Amino acid sequence: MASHGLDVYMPIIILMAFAVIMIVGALLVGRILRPHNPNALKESAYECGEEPIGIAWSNFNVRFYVVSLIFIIFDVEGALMFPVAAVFKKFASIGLGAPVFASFVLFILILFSGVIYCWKKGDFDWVKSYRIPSSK
Amino acid sequence: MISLPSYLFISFLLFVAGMFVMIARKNIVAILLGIELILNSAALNFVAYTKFVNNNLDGHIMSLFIIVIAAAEAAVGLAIVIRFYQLRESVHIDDATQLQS
Amino acid sequence: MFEQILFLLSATATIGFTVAVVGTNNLMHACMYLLGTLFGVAGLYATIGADFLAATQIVVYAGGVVILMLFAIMLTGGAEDKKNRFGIEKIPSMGSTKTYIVAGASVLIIAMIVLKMTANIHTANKDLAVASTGNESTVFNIGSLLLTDHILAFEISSILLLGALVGAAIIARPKRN
Amino acid sequence: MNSTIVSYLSQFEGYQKFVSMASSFLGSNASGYITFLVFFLGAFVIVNVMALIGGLGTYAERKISADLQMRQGPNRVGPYGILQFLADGVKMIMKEDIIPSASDKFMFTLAPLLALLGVLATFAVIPFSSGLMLSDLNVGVFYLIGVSSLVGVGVFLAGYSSNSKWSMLGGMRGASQIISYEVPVTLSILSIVLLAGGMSFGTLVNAQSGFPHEWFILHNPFTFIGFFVYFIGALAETNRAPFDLPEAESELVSGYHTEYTGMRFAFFALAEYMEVFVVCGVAAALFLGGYKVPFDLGDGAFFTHTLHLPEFIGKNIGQVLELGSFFTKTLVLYYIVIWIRWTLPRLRVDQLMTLCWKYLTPIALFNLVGCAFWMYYFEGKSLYVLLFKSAAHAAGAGH
Repeated sequence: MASHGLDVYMPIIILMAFAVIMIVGALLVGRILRPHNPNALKESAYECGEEPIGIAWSNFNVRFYVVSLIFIIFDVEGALMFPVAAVFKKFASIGLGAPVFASFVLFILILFSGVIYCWKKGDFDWVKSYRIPSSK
Repeated sequence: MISLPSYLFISFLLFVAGMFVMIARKNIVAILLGIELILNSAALNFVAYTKFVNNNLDGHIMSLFIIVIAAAEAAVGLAIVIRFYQLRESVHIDDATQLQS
Repeated sequence: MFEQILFLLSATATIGFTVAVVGTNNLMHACMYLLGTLFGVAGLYATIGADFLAATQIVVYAGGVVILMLFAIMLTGGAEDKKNRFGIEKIPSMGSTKTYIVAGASVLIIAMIVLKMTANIHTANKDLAVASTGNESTVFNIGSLLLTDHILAFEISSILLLGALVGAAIIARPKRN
Repeated sequence: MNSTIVSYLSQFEGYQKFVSMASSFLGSNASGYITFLVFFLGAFVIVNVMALIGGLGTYAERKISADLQMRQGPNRVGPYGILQFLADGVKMIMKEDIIPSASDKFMFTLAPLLALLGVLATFAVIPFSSGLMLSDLNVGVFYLIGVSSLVGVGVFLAGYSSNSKWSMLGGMRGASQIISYEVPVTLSILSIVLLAGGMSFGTLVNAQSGFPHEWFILHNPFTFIGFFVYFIGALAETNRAPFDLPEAESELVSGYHTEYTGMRFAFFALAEYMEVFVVCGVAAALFLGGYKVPFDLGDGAFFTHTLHLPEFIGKNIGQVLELGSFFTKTLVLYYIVIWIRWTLPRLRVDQLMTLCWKYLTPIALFNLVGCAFWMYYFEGKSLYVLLFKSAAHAAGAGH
């Protein structure tokens, strides 16, 4: 049987549907079984028995952003390198290994220089890289 | 049912929605979100035309680079937003009136 | 059969989540709806046989851009609704009536222009739809194209990414004073 | 040839007969419906088996930790306490469902869904055996990387939506840890893709063979290091100790799921244990030969030709052997993951970032360049082949 090309995506849809069904089903079944008597104390955020002070949606350190920044650059780099890596073998088998290797390594080196820059600037030192930005 | 106009229509909707978000919102992050929608609509158009019109893969390459540029744009744009917030404690687009802090 | 179902699912997801992005007033929720839209677009890529692009869309957007945006929202005060020292609302409302009207009007104008420009594409459809072929993998072709025709773009994109990395790191990093 | 479960089944006569019978019964071509049915049943079985493995994982974790600490562990429910996870499940579903009043309710519900979605969607491409693989996507590994990053979004959302300081800290830490360690993991996978010349799991596994010297881990020195880079990165990506900073009990109460109770919490735990299985399975498929069985017993040719068994039985014995091979490798890695958790102390945040960005990522990049060089210079031959050839050459020259 010649399976149609798009059939390969069918299990993905089915599995995603399963995930939704599992969550919804468990919460619905649980609604029948479990007790439900909320009170204000129960529904407050846990702060080791103290009254919660303020809300938690406040500012965070910029370090998190710099890390995710480096990550997204590498993510995109991966997106560009995956097809190239996949055809490397074919190119090598027809004797074009050297130029492909050179361009591949050049690509990596350019990006690695970015890593070295961030390294030197202390973006990877979690503790001592920044002072708290002073509010003017 | 699955033809070029249907893809173009979805792409058009994405573009219009992104346009609307960009104009209507005052939050810079929301405006960047609208830009992502517009870039997606452009990439979708490229792939749809590639499939239905000329059938080589140049449109895919173009879309790939659009995704690359979208990621780079989001990184730099959000960095600017964060810096702006550190200076002015605001992400309101109307506060961004000075080139120098 | 499944082709139609996949297309309908993806198109519904794309359009529905896009409408939600436009409609919601909560930035975090808008971000999550954007994730749904991006998955819908990935599904649309899959229906046109662009399997690699669909995966790239998921990897770069779902894993990267959306998390970056969530971080940026948290770093710019999250959903906290209070005034800053200039007396301006820290997190502005997502828009006002004025901006909605302006946006609606400009979108309508653009929509009319675009629909006018592309009106004949519906009639030209019969000639266009014949070119579609099977659903072979695009990975090897994309890789080959990146290494042959588009080698310069491939290398330059790494310089672009380097520039984005260095530039964004410089901008985001707090100045030592 | 894409070796999905449908194409495996369709090589048997019975399946073809069944399809044509159903077609004549329905009056139209039923192969689409049958395909859907097969995928549905396959996905159903796999999800249930994985949920069982996730549940047994909690039991195994407690039993192995008890073993390492010279305790008894759970031993009341069922023989050797093996039904403990069922009791836990019942307990979880009976618990009151508390949503903090200050939380973002929509996100609070969405977070476990995203975490579970990210794990379940990866099962579509995990190669359990050459036949039992739901879909052999051409972009298999790449798709897996993308979908599993949904777990990071789920963790972040769980931390954000609870509106509790512990949760928020755990969520931020968790998301940044998951995305950081995705970089070395992606790069080590990339080096294997480079050697195998394809991204689909079928290609990746078929580039290896049954014996250890034919696995990618022993292919060359770079992949040997790459395996450990991948494994450490995968440990961190699943938030397992020693990288369990997002849920560090002694610092953050319970991290991003502090405010989660009952079934919502159970889904996070389930997603975590299933993700451990997934990353172990990917490690087995990429580096340890996957479902390959020595002497090519897996394709069933030995049983049909030498032992003269019917083709149907022979092929299925091969499949069972392949399943056994895959699950043995994966479960050994699973054991090692639990072992590591109860042996090593937790890292600090700065050590975590140092390990990721200053050690694993440069090493992974170096490995990638090394693998590219190996591919270019030695034409992708494995170390074993090269040594064997040179030894044979030397022996030939000596005579």
